[in-house]
Amino acid sequence: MATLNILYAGFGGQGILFSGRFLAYEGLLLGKQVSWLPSYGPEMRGGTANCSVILSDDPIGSPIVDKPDILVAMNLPSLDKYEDAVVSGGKIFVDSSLIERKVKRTDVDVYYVPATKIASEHDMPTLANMVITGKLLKEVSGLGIDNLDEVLGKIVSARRQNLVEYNKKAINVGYTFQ
Amino acid sequence: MATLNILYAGFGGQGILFSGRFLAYEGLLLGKQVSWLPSYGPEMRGGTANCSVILSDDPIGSPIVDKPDILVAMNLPSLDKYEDAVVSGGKIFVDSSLIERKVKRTDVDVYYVPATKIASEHDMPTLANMVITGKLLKEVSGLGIDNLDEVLGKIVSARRQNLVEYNKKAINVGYTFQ
Amino acid sequence: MAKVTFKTDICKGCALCVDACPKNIIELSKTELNVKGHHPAVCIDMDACIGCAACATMCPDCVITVER
Amino acid sequence: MAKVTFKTDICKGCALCVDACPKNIIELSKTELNVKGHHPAVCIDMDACIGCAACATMCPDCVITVER
Amino acid sequence: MGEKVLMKGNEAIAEAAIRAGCMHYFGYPITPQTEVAAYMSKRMPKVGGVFLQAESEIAAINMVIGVAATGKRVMTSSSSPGISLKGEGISYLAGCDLPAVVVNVQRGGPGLGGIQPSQADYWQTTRGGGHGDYHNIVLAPASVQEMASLTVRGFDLADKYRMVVMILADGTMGQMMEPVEIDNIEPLKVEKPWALTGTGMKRKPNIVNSLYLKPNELEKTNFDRYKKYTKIAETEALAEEYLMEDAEICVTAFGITSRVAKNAIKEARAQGIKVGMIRPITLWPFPKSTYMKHADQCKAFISVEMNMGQMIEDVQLAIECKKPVTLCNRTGGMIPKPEEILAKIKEVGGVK
Amino acid sequence: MGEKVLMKGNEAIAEAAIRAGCMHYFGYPITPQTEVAAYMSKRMPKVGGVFLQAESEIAAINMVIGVAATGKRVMTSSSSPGISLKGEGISYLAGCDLPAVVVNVQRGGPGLGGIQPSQADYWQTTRGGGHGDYHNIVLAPASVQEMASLTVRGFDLADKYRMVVMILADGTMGQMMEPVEIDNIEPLKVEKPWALTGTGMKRKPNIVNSLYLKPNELEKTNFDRYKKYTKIAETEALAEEYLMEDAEICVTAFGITSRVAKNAIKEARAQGIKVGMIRPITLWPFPKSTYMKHADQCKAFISVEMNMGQMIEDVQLAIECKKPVTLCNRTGGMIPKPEEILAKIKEVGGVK
Amino acid sequence: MAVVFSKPHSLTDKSLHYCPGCTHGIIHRLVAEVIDELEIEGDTIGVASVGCSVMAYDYFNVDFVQAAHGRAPAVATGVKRSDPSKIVFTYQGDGDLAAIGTAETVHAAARRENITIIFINNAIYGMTGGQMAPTTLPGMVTQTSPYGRDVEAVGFPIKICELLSNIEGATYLERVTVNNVANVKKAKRAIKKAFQNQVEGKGFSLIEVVSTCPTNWGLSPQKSLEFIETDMLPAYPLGVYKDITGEEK
Amino acid sequence: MAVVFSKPHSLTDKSLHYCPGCTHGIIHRLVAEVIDELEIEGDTIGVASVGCSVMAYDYFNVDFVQAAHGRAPAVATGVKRSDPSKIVFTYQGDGDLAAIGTAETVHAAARRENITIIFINNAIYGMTGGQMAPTTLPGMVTQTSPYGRDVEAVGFPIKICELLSNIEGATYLERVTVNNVANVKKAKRAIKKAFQNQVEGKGFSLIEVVSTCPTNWGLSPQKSLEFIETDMLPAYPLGVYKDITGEEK
Ligand SMILES: Cc1ncc(C[n+]2csc(CCOP(=O)(O)OP(=O)(O)O)c2C)c(N)n1
Ligand SMILES: Cc1ncc(C[n+]2csc(CCOP(=O)(O)OP(=O)(O)O)c2C)c(N)n1
Ligand code: SF4
Ligand code: SF4
Ligand code: SF4
Ligand code: SF4
Ligand code: SF4
Ligand code: SF4
Ligand SMILES: [Mg+2]
Ligand SMILES: [Mg+2]
Repeated sequence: MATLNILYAGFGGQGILFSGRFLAYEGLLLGKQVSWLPSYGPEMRGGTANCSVILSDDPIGSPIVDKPDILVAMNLPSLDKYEDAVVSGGKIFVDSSLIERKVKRTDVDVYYVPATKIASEHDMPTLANMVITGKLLKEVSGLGIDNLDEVLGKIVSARRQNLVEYNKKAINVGYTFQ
Repeated sequence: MATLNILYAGFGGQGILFSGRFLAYEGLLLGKQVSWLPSYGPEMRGGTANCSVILSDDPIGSPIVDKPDILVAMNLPSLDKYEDAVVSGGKIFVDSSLIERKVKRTDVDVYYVPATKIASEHDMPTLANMVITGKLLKEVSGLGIDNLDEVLGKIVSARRQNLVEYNKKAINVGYTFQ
Repeated sequence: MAKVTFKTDICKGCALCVDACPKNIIELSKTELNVKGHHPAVCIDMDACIGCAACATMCPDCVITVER
Repeated sequence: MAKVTFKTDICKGCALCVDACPKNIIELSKTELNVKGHHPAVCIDMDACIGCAACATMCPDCVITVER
Repeated sequence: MGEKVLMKGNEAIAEAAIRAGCMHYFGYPITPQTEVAAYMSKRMPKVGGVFLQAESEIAAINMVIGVAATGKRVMTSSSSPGISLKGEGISYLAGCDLPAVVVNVQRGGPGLGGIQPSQADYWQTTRGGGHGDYHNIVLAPASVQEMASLTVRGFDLADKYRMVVMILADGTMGQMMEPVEIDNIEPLKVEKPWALTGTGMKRKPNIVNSLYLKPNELEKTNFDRYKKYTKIAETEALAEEYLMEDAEICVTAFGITSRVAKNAIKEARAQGIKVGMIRPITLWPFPKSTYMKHADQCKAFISVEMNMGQMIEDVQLAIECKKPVTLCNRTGGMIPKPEEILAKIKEVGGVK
Repeated sequence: MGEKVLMKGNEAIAEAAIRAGCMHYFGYPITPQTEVAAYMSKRMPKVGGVFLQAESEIAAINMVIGVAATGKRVMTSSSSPGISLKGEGISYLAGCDLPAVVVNVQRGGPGLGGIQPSQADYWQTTRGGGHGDYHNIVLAPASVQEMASLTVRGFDLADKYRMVVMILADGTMGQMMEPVEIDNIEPLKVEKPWALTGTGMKRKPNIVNSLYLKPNELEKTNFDRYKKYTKIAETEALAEEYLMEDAEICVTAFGITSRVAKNAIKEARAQGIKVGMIRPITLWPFPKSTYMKHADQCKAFISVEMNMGQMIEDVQLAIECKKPVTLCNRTGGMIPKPEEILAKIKEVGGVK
Repeated sequence: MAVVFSKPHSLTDKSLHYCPGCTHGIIHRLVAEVIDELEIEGDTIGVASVGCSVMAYDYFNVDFVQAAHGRAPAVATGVKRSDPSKIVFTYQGDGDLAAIGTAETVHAAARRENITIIFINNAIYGMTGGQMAPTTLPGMVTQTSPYGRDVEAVGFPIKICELLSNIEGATYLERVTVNNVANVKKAKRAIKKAFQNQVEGKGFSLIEVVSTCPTNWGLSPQKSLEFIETDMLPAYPLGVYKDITGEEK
Repeated sequence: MAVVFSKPHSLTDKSLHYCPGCTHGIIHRLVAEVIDELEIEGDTIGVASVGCSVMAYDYFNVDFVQAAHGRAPAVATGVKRSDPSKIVFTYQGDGDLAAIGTAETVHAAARRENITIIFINNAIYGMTGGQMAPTTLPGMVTQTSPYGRDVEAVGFPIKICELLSNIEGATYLERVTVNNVANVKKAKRAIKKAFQNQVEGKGFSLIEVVSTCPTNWGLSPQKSLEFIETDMLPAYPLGVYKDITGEEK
């Protein structure tokens, strides 16, 4: 992993930015250079949201991920929009509970995770983002779930530390999803 | 008269700007190029006022008169300030009822006119400026009192045409003052 | 006899109409999801509708047409 | 016994003190002209002064000092 | 009129605007341009126009936006600090592609500064002032006659290109009187199908707007606007050349300084120095080609400015730094004297 | 801190300001810089500082003037339209020689424009914006770490030179997160005998003022201030050079575009093209000598900007037009892609 | 069966970008209904302000200009003075009108400018993500009053109808709300009168509509309507604050 | 014999640049007398505005900052927030405070900013040569209302004390004048109270002083004082418009 360009994309409200921050902190703890860039807009509620995360061994140039090594698509418009941008040999993670179609590209690895469904089933309906992130941690070499506590401790605000456990659970469920 | 650089200087309220406009219109009627530039400032009442007037056969460059051919000094500070600036061979008109001292320069023509006193005596105390202007019209070649009506008609506002006669009188008194 | 029609596509599932209906005959669809990703309002008992237009009056999105 | 003193140099000859004096003992000098070109206020009958400071109260320029 | 009358520069602007069909003026008092408003307040009621003293410069420029949006000719005027306050509004006019004339009779700055003449808003006027990518057409009169004629031209250009035209004058230009002839003007007639006149239920609504939430759309409007700017730069640049045929030294100055410079140049010529002047009349577009034309012929340029050296950069860029450009300046309300310019001409020319 | 934490650029500015001893912040909400105020509103009460949301950008900058006049460190932040509104106030700060830090997290313009990142206020920031002769020191961070460190530096420079320091960022810089380390800062201690602290009946009154009715006095303050500016230009210009040792083509860009350009340059180097970059960190003073140093070595310059071409003029002036400078730009909130820059490098380099 | 309620003609077919349940939508519709009923659609020119309603120009079937933040009354003044036969209205939020636009509001009222202002008081800056507005209630938590609005430190809410009622030029000032059917109907009557005044040349009318911001209040749309009743109306009592339309003019 | 009246210590020896008989001078003196009497000279910081009184910094023996036109209350807010132990006052004309500075005035009041504002209402823009002010009387001829202020076209006078009296944050508002000895004394009492309030941390006090502009009114100084009585006071009645200093705080 010299540089890992990750793009999360979905609806606002799906926790896209939070997952991105999670990965960025994960990278930080792994001693990487990291950057995190949200799309921001007036439609802060609803509408689309996406988030560029870069983890790298070298100083990071542009923080914008145009050509993701890894795409996490949490709704159909996002998959439609970014599928072609993924680099050859890259990975696409699809929330298959929200996206019915299959990925057309054949030169990438695709992981279908019914994250929203899984999250609902586990009674944490808002954590589909972390479920799919769990899967990502599993499949992307160099990442992992060794320091969940530390990372989550940083990004979950002090007043909500009770959420740490939920997030851990969601990640673990995703990590172990086959 | 290729170019005539005239500087009027005195207190605010002495009609300095009006006299300047009179001369400028006079020039205009004589077919000259003319410019008129007041000093302007926040002390619109009281304080000093001066006014640059240029009459010329050629297009006028700077409208600022630094080196007057003609200086009309209506108070002592003005004479003190501008006496030395007058070009050699120029003319200085002094309101001798307000300025007690004599002009020191010897290379200029000096005309002492007790304009304020004369004006008071003729019951038009605010027209000292036009009295001294009358003298100026007499002494400066190329100028004159032939078209007083026309000039005054232009610069006296429509509602105050009755003042035309007063002004004419003042000018004439000055013109004939020995 | 009265009738309410919903432009379901533009409904945002805010439920203001639900609360407004004196007959309590509007609900957010639990199953349906519209293109905007909202559960749209539906009338569950059109026969009970009195055409009072309370629902439409409170709808911020002009989703509802009322006939009477 | 009272006394008014004028800082004649800074008087602007506005005459507000003239009007204010209940004893009518202030006038603008008809002859004098100060450095600013104004006819300054003067007290024409100091003996009549009651030191009420009405003049000074109305003077915008702090020209007047009153003693009593 | 036909006949020449003596007018203050500020009054000439006001009268010319009315003659050009400007029936709406909004302003806020500030020295040294108060005569514009004073004149308007007298004349507008007589000609059926609108004079309104706004509660601030900001309100004034936004009232201008309102009238401009309806397709009518409209003007505001102010002086330096007041123009700063109009920065946002001017940027909006640009972003909405609205025509309007804005007059700046400059005074010394920064801050409250002074009320004597200045040219220190050159940058502000030619390089934004407001935020974002845009230009105003900037006209710099050097006589009361030009105060009038460039105002008229300003309204035509504003309508033609749907943009702001700024008249950049200074306290001297505003206060001085010269004879001026304001012809019976035929204002350029420009169709304004975009104007807000009510749909009359006969057409789709017109919208005057500068908001584009999609950046590609905002970019497109900017690109399109710059195509227009390029065209203007090619066709509308104006300069006066004075004794430039054989000039070895080129003085350059606009507005009042160009007049002072003329005195100096006459004197220098009398002393046998080959010096001429380029006077830009449009400050944007800057008349680059006029400079370039003389870049080889002249050995040096002197930029005479009443500021700390702002136009000088445009001169350097115009001649692609081919020759040295020297600054001859006064600032803060001081006006250079002909002698100072003459001395600089001699210095640059290597004359003792 | 010592430890690296992930922060948004906007938050880094706020935290750095507090660490630098800025206990007064005044602002007005505007995207994309709202996080500065949000952060301040949370933190200031905890550290005994003052956060006040003003009724407008104009009120905010004038509150800044009030605090600055008392000699304390103070900051405001906004984005493009809001900065336009601060133009008069910034000019006052300059005219009063008051230190303050003003942050502009730029968005697309002109007018209301958009809320996506932009660099189109380059001119406004480096060439006035407000009226009159003056400069701000302009710092252009290109990382979240620099958002913090240049803010700290900004306060020091502001105090040292008694002037406004502007942090010129853009929406991307404000919104992105990167690890940042904000050291325990020792703010520069500057005596401020001019500050308004009440005379205590022990000294003559201090007066903070920009009004000089006598033009010669106003001129003198301007001349004196420009002496200071000259000194700053000589000593405080900053630039980063990237792969410039052997570069034949010099890309130049600041802020976010410099980061995109780095990607392109890496790729170009991989393809054997000798290209490097000069990244100005101070936009005023513009690091001219850094450019000049490479003017002979390089055959061409490329100015990458998120506007219609504003810095390009400073580049041309810096290298005295010795080499062609080409513009590579996007605007209105669009960010150039590395490929576009690479293509331009190849085009300029004559590489197919 | 006849249609007794449908989208007014003066609204376009664009779907509104407002958050679910945001009452901006109701107020838009009321304004459009009034324009329909007064048959002034072809003569009306709207002035959009900067706030969540910035794109109002997309929703009304009338000519529109988008004004800078706070300056809508000045822009409207320009529009109206250009052609007094047009019906000119502004649609402004509380940040826009009561903070940055205070001077423009007060002076348009003082001039008795013959325009209609629809003023949306939702006690917050909606569009920028929920900062404190001049109208934010004491103690209310917002992005920039994270510990609740502390009136000692940042001041008291500004009550626009009360403030303007002391301005001689103001013609008609009423505060309404839209939190239930009855209030929506009253709001419409007020808005109608405000437009009617303009048609009749009576001068400056401003209708303050107490509105919601479910998103930034952090409440559901329904709870937001309740919040109006329980918290907003006690601070912002409904009613007519000034009405000189009955008087001789 | 003892001196019973002389220049207060807080005034410098500079002679005032005001026109003969202009009551700006009287009001300066009153402010200085109050500063003397409250013994706050060493702790006071003044904020000068843009108007004839722009150079107030030359006349008071206290630290001073000169504010941009209309922005004195904002500048004063900065000064006061920087050091609440200082006594901060602004001195502003009616163009400054009631036109361009409307928003800053209203919001400083709403914040109950603990400052003192001395507001000089002379119904005109003095410094710029006599243009119409927001406070210009109906029918009054000025440079920009050459045919007399036409309220139909340009609006009604703004009455600041009345306007601000509806602002919850405002602590103390009084209108006074200086057209005779008795009124000068009353004016001084009001000014003193306004400063005293600040010393006691009571918040926002504004004293509106109905003043003259002989020069631009085209009247002699004496006639100007009469004009206050005959024309100004009927439009601007004297009195306390708000005073909550007695209330619990
Ligand atoms: C000059 C300027 N300042 C700030 C902004 C940013 N801004 C956009 S909307 C807004 C607040 C809007 O709040 P409000 O007027 O209450 O409307 P709402 O969104 O609540 O309907 C602000 C401050 C801007 N666009 N322009
Ligand atoms: C931004 C700005 N606008 C306008 C001016 C010009 N100006 C100077 S004083 C003044 C009016 C002052 O009138 P007022 O506040 O009533 O004070 P007065 O002179 O009557 O005491 C104006 C408009 C300025 N200096 N700055
Ligand atoms: S019209 Fe009345 S009864 Fe019918 S659905 Fe709507 S609210 Fe209910
Ligand atoms: S009120 Fe309108 S938008 Fe809301 S749920 Fe009902 S129909 Fe849908
Ligand atoms: S103190 Fe009283 S009596 Fe004496 S001069 Fe003054 S006003 Fe007159
Ligand atoms: S009031 Fe003062 S300034 Fe006026 S005349 Fe009397 S002493 Fe002189
Ligand atoms: S942010 Fe608030 S005011 Fe804006 S649309 Fe959403 S709910 Fe409505
Ligand atoms: S112009 Fe008027 S307000 Fe100004 S000093 Fe003169 S009289 Fe006083
Ligand atoms: Mg709001
Ligand atoms: Mg006044």
